[in-house]
Amino acid sequence: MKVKEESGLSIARAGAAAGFDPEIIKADFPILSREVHGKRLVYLDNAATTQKPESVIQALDDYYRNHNANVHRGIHTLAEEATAAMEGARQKVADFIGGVKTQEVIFTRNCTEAINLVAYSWGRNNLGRGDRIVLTEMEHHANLVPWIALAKRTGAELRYIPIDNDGYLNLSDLNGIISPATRILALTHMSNVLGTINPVEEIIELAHRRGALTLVDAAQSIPHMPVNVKDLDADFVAFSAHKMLGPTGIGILYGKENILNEMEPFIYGGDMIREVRFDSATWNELPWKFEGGTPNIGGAAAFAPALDYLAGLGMDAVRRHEIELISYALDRLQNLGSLRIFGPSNPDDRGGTISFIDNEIHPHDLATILDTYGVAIRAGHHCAQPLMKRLGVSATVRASFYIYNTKDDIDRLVEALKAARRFFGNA
Amino acid sequence: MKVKEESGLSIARAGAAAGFDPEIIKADFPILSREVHGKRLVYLDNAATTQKPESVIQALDDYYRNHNANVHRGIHTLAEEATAAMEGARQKVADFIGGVKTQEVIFTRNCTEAINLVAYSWGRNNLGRGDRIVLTEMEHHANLVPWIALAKRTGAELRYIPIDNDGYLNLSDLNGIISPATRILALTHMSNVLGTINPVEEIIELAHRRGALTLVDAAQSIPHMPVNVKDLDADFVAFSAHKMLGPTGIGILYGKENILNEMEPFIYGGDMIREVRFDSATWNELPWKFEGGTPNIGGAAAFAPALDYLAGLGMDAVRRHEIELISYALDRLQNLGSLRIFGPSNPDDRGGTISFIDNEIHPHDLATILDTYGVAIRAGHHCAQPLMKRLGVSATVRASFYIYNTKDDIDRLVEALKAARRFFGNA
Amino acid sequence: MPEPLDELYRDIIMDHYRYPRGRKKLENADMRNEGQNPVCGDEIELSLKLDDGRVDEVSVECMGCAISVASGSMLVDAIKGKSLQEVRRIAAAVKAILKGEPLPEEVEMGDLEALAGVKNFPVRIKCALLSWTTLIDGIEALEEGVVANVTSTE
Amino acid sequence: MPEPLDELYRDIIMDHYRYPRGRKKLENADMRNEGQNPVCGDEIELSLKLDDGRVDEVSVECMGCAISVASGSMLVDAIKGKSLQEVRRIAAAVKAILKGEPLPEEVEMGDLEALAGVKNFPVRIKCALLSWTTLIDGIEALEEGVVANVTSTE
Ligand SMILES: Cc1ncc(COP(=O)(O)O)c(C=O)c1O
Ligand SMILES: Cc1ncc(COP(=O)(O)O)c(C=O)c1O
Repeated sequence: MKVKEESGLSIARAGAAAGFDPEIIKADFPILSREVHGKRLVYLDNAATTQKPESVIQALDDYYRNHNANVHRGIHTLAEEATAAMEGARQKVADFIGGVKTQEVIFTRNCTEAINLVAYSWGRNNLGRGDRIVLTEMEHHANLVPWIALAKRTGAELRYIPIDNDGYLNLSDLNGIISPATRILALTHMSNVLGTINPVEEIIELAHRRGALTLVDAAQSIPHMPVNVKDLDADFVAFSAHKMLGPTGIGILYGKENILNEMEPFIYGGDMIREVRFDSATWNELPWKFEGGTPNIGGAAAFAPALDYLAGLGMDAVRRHEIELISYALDRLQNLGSLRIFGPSNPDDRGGTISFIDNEIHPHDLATILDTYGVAIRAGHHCAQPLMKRLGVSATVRASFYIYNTKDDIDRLVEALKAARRFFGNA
Repeated sequence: MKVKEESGLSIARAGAAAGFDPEIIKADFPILSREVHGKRLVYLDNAATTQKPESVIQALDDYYRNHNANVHRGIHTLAEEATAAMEGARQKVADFIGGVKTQEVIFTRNCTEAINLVAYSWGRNNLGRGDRIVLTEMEHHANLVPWIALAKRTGAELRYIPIDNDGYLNLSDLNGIISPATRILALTHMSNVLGTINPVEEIIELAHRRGALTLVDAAQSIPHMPVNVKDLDADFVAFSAHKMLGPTGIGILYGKENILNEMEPFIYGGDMIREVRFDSATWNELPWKFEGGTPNIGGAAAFAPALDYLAGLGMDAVRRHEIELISYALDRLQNLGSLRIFGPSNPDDRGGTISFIDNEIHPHDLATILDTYGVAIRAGHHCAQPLMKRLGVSATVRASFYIYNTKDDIDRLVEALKAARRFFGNA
Repeated sequence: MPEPLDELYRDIIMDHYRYPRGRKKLENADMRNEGQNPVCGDEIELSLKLDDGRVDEVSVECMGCAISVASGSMLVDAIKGKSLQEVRRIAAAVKAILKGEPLPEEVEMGDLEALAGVKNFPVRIKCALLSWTTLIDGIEALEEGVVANVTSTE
Repeated sequence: MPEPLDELYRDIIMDHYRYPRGRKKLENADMRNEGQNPVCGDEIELSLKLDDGRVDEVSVECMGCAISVASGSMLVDAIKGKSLQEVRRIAAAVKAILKGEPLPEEVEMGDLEALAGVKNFPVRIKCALLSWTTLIDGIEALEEGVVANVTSTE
């Protein structure tokens, strides 16, 4: 299958050559020329899911129009093409995250399922009373609830690395928290609420010295900055395609080969077996051992051009662009005077995700009002209820940026926030 | 989100009105006008996955081009549209399978994951030594390996309803096999190898009398014939969208509400919770309790027009068409004289899936040769290794039909089989 | 200000939001129910005192957006003095208003009519419903002999 | 007959398929390995007797398609009398042929050249490789002191 690498990318490449130009990038994303309530859509909900470039939409179309078949087991031409599309996408993922082996790249439904895979396959077979699981106070439910359930199941104990009032992890008692009883440390690389980028390498190193395994929830980092999984040295890394220009329904678990080899499978069924008898079964090799059943083949095929697109821009440039946007947004939002803004104030320490509350307007009301101005942001607990409690709020407003956002988008956000104030002030 | 119900359907509807015309239906499937090795593609691998009509491909395109957002938690317009698309699809599924409640329709990745969900969430918490799991000798690995793993985990015992030499289930000892120790009966509605349609209602009734739960693997039945899940009275029914005109990466678990309510969740994370604290969590309502993480929203959105398409044709008409094709195919294949054909010889007892072997040509060689003639069939164990052993073969060739197949397609298959014979005879 | 917003946040709504009625906790309530909307984090605590089958006192403490707070506050005014059957009728009428369905003639809605603007904002309908669902669930539980309860809406 | 098929099923291949060499089981083999291709169900049992570091006798029992049977049969002819190092070189050359890569000069392939047609049928490459992978894995296991083994290829 010839993935149309060039078609969707050419414009952005030209842009990248001439410096990173979000206006040019915007043109590659059909939805961004849509209007909402009569105004040009300003999409600032990228931490929830990102929009898709023309090349990704076309790859989906092309897959179903020209190549669709089931993979692996087929000899006919379409099956061969579908398999090549899927395994080609796997290779691209392996390259994108730092040149790991394709055996170490497992396709799941999403980041959540990737983490559950580890909690079930590794966790349920390796944890017991007296063992410790270490998380942080800023985890997304996806990296929280599987471990809560696992702890309940196995009798293992949960401990949390706390956060300080500026939204950083407080590492002062790290040695005490990551005790020798710690069997796994699972933490987010970037908070989806605070935007904080955590010093995961350093924490992982300590955990490894204690003999613990480590899992990085990279759902918010890999889409937004250069991440080399080998440098992190994490044993597991989980993320979702839909948060990095790819389609929904496909996520990634990276795992170190030797550890994956030791693990029980998770989803049992076709394609993940070597041999099945009526009373026993043996497992296929990596990565297929963890991919039971027909995978999201179309999704994988369309994830490939998403990775091409990001690689074409360069993840360093993506990160630089987001730092520029956050700096600008922090400034402008602070100047409004009516907001409480969460997370680090130094743009270098955070991703392009900003949570805040208006002292007088509830986040849902703000979200509704902003929507009528064409500005899409998220309001709620952002799947981080314990963090909300820690922050002393029930919900926040969250604006999150990506490659196609501009300072003009932030101006639109600020104008809408001002209008909301006027409205709630006078209504 | 306005799903373009009409666009892709109009032609087929016209066809249905004028009688079921596969030639007219074919025109709705872009891939079917493709050539393979210089010949018009004859796609006979529908039991593995089916092709997608224009309306499904366009719904995917439309979703990502105009409505894409994360669901449930969003207040902005796109999030609202995406949620409507997904919940609208759920309603269509509920209607399609006999008017069940939407709470009873859980989106999974595929049929395999749906069965694993039951094996994990219900099985691991309810089975122990002395309990019995009953399957049949004709199960797909998807409805075999999860139970083998569960039996190993819990100490429960596996028992199989045998098949007879004509490919029917042998029900003579059903009373003995479904003993009072039986806690669950899991069986396929239609064999993906033999084509046999099993009398599931009758077997389920006996199992229920014994106090067992029942799961029907409907991966091969719901796409091909009218199935009313309420009439079956199964406690769980699993199937995959990609085998019924829908995209890959989306499957369905139907479960009775009261049973699902009693079960532990399976995938833990965002959206499936009610409230999370640092040390405990409570669950959301059905069906979301079982849908942790960002779902395959695009996939769900595009599954809806697939269901519309089939409903437009009428599942009775689909079934009649397939009976016509099998009758014709059985005739023509038998006349070749060189094949051993598996499964029931009465077309009323089987779906449009025929497995056979050529006495002299290995299935893989046949598959390769047929492919060069543009005919796509599947060769191998079809994820049913124990059944292969029972049949005394290591692999078979399988041709499987769907709504767009014609007698002409079967003629093309037969001609290619003849050519293969000539080739292997003289080479 | 965009027009549908004016429809949503009508003056009556904003007034109830700013000055919610019935926030005082009731001692010895005959019915108490907590409601929460797990999607958005809104929470409500609702209690009733009954007198001879009629609502005598109501308390609603709502932590949430303008719509859920206003709806809860209007609930306090609307059900006071009503029989449980009338309460149910009002709740059904509120649902009808929110869905844009015609109102049953006999019910007199007062301030509640102001909720009509919510129907154009489907995702906000649950905000307006939270207090009413919590109320009805609590009454149903009461009729089954339960005094304190928890309701979750999706 | 379509042309690429003629390339795949050359006469030499068909001859080895119809009359596979070395099917006789070896007693007291020095190395025995079973291979299987879980995707397609092909199975192979392969044993060697060595004499002074060279392959003295070979047995290959293959249940599979024409390509895997022929490849296994050609293996028997090709490695007899060869040192284990030469055997590895031949196996590497077979891989090169199947990938359409240039052959190392020194290796003399004989019938094995007929496998060249397989490279146009990517999904069939594993059929041709099964016996060779099983062989090399067996040799490697032998060098680690294991006589009987199981190999699975995907
Ligand atoms: C930090 C973090 N982890 C995990 C997830 C879960 O991702 P998904 O819903 O794609 O499984 C998210 C996104 O919602 C996230 O922000
Ligand atoms: C009878 C049967 N059950 C289950 C499955 C598994 O379906 P999926 O791979 O979509 O999970 C299949 C299809 O391969 C099947 O034919």
